Amino acid sequence: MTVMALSCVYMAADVYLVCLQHALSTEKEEVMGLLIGEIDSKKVAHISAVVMLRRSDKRKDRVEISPEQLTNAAIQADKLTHELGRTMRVLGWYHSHPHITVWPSHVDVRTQAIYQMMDEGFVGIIISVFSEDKVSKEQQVQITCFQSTNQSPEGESPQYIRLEVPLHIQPTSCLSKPCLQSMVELPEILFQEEKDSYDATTKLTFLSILAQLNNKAVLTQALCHITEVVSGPLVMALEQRKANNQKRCRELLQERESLLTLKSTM
Amino acid sequence: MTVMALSCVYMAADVYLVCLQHALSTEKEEVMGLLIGEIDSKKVAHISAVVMLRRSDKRKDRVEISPEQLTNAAIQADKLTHELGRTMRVLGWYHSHPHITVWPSHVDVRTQAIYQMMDEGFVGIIISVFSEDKVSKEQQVQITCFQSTNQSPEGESPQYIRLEVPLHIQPTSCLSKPCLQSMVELPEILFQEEKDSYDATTKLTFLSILAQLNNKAVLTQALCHITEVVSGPLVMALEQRKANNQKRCRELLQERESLLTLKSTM
Amino acid sequence: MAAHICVTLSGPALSFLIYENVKCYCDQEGFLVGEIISHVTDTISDSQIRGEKTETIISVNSLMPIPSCLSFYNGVGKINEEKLKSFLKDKSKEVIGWYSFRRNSSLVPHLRDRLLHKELSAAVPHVSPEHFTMCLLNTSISNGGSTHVFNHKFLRYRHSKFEALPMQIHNLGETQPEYKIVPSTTSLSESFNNIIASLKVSHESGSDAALVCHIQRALQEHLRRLINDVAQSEIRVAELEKEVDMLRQQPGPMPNEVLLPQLLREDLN
Amino acid sequence: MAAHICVTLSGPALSFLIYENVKCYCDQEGFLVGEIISHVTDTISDSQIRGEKTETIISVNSLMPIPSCLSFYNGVGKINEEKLKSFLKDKSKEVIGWYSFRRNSSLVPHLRDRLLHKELSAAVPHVSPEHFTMCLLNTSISNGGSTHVFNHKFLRYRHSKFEALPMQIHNLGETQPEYKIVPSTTSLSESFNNIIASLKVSHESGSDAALVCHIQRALQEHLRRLINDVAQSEIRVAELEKEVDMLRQQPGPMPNEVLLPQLLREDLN
Ligand SMILES: [Zn+2]
Repeated sequence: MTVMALSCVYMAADVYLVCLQHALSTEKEEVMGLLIGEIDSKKVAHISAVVMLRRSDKRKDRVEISPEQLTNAAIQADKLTHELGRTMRVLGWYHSHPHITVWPSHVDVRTQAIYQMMDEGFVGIIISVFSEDKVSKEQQVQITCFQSTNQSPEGESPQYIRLEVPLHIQPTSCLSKPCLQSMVELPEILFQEEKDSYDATTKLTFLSILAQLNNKAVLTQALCHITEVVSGPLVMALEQRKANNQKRCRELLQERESLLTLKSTM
Repeated sequence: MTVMALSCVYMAADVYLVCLQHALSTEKEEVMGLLIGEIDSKKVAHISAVVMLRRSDKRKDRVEISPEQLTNAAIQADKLTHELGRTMRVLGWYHSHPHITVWPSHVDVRTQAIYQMMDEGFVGIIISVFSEDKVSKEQQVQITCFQSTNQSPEGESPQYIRLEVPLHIQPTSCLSKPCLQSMVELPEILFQEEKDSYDATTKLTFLSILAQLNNKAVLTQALCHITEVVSGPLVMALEQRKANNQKRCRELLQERESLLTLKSTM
Repeated sequence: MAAHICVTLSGPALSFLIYENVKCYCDQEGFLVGEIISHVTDTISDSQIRGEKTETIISVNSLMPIPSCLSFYNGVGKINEEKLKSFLKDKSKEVIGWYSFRRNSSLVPHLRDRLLHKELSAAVPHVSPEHFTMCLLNTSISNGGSTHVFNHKFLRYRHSKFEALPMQIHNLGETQPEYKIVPSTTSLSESFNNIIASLKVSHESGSDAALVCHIQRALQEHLRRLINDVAQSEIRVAELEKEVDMLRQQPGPMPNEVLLPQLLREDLN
Repeated sequence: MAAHICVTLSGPALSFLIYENVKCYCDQEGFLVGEIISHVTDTISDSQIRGEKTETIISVNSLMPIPSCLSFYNGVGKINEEKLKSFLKDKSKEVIGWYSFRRNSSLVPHLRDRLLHKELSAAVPHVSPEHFTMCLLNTSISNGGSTHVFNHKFLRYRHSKFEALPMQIHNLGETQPEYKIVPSTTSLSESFNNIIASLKVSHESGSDAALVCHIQRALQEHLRRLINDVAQSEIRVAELEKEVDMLRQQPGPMPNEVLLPQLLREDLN
């Protein structure tokens, strides 16, 4: 067995929150993004931030990271290095499997093998969402962590298979700013994607006035949909979280006060 | 065998044109309408006009004529009686079978039986459209004419089956004004249907601003679609027909002239 | 470079075509009017290879029936160029094919159809030979006369053989791509486009929905005027056909010019 | 009168709920915040009978986790009404259910869950008992630790037994009815609606598309400010939790009030 380039992966709980939220945003497409963090001397990867990616190619099964996306993510990693004071770099990718099993397809395993050629420690994460048991009404989310390994002997054409990598979802005392920022990126990305699709149509000179009116109506409908299904619920969830936190602070301050007065009277 | 209430049906060619055009307007829904004409002493039905009906209930399999639609059609029949100087009345109905066989479903046969209770000569016409043979690339349109008859003996619960009625598509020297008017009704009906669906939503007070914006965008898209797919092609086809007719008139006038001068020189 | 070709037809175009065939009991021929639209779209196949796909759409939007008494080709299918030109006049630019309707016959091109197709294709140079289309139609009656069947098929001539073309009838039920990104194949008449363009210019404020309603109202008025003209022209043509027909049948010497087509048209099949 | 009931959940709501459960290694409980929307639609069945269908949607849009150190019910599930009130404060009107997360356990309600459910339902009168919802969650690890599985299920108590409820997660991929004609179940916060309303008023000319873009930009600014507040409050809470925790552990007499919950919380299962 070749020496493992990666012994295990620690994913911060708030990173998992962001990836899951991205995966739950659509059951019709495989979303994807890049994972940012560092690998320590004992070959343990610590993932502490996320970069959500635009679906460059809307066709369902195409999960492929463009060079621009990789460079942009590297820039964000540098920014984080300064902010967190720890060297941050792109060390993996994730994508969603809506309605299908969590296991990587052979295309996924091949894609992962290609990334590992550039960086042997590169890790692949898949989140399966929207799977439910119609009878028991139970719903399930699964997250798996893998690398690719070539099982065919030297010299023969490579046969890549999945290599399980242990994954720990690491509790975090609080929801980090970078993760919150990634969360709020999603509606922005979706809006930009929709506007770019529309803008592309405005350049088509052969389109009739009716086609142009149609396209503007499609844009409006799509933007309303994103606002209602993504922005709205995000505002609601974050406002409620802020309220919970403020309420919790008040309760803790009271408890601290009562404890301190108690101690002082002893 | 009970005495046939209807020996056979003569449908004017331009009536067939209008029904076919209505059937070809959508492959996703069964369209329907009423047939106007007269039945002569020898129980032969002559169909000479059409009233296209709105789809009161958008669900695919519901083909049902409301009382209002029947009365409205009767009014149109009276108008025609004056215009054509022949007593015109509603004497049948037609509906389309997109992608499916031309034969009436058991619901169709039962509906036909109910109409026959009101008027034993009432005739049912079905047009099957959009059926194609993927291999030979041949496409097919079928039109069938039927009534319903109760095959179960007296006293037992009725068992309605299809009764074939001979149908003749009668050549017409020209495309009649009433048929042309029905043709031009279609975009009007479709527009009204769409606007009514939209207007209904504007009365829903609980709708958010986003939902209202969405609904207006849906309306715009639908109206553009109708204009492009129905109104546009109809204008094109009728303009071409007018041009053909005018050209034909010029050619005939020339021929008449040459024949007359020839005769006069004899 | 994958090429994909398809015939598209509007509902009105097909219904008028079939109407021409039921309008009288005789066989029927005529020209298909429309345009050929070629559109190149990039493709990214699974194996990452970027390719280009040309999509050629033969869009039929109306027809020019050939009056049964008039003909410009002989029994074998050889055409008379002037007669054809004089028949098509300025419309020849919009001809993209022809049709032949025969009752109770199969949709297999007869020998004469094959020859005529090549001759007509040559006479309509603005359409490339492999895009010039032949539409064969037939009709038959079954089930004791209660059911009429109408079959039709589009073919083209390529690599020295006739091949059938897939056909799509534009209708409201077609699955709509969200954004319209290909040239519309439901070609619209000039008058239609002028109406829309003028309304768009004069329409600044107000929503798009209101603009489309304006367009629709203007189109309905246009259609109303149009059907009046069509109705009158229908009656006029019918009267003249009858009148000229009688003149033709009247005893007395017949000019050669009128007789010739009849003689040459003895059917080969 | 057919009745149909379903739980709807936004993506953020579910992800924050699962986050609460992975945020620390202990079991976790809390309240579900949202609204109950009942909507009556007429139905026309095939047999022509006109009927009415009430559609009840239990829309969960966020949650109120109960800090592990704080508890307001005893081991058997008997709740302390004041403590619950003081915990919920003004939020009690928006509580529509509760959740219980236990690692490596099945999604079958324990005896204590059943009792607690009835008690809590009684303490939240604005929600009818058959709409008060319980969400059970669990998680387990498999495949050599490479794969984490999260299961969750919604139940309600009706006709003296717990029944599972169908669940729908709102997302962009849901098949969209053309016209929106039912109340939106993705309930939006007041601030969200105020932003939109104010923009709509000030927006006369210009297209709807432009208005939606304005709304989106305003929302993004709102979200930016919001995450700053949330980030600060997260740090503030973490610091206070640590500080108070230390104070609690420090030797020295402990007030009864703080001790009691710990004693009573000995687990029954
Ligand atoms: Zn995959």
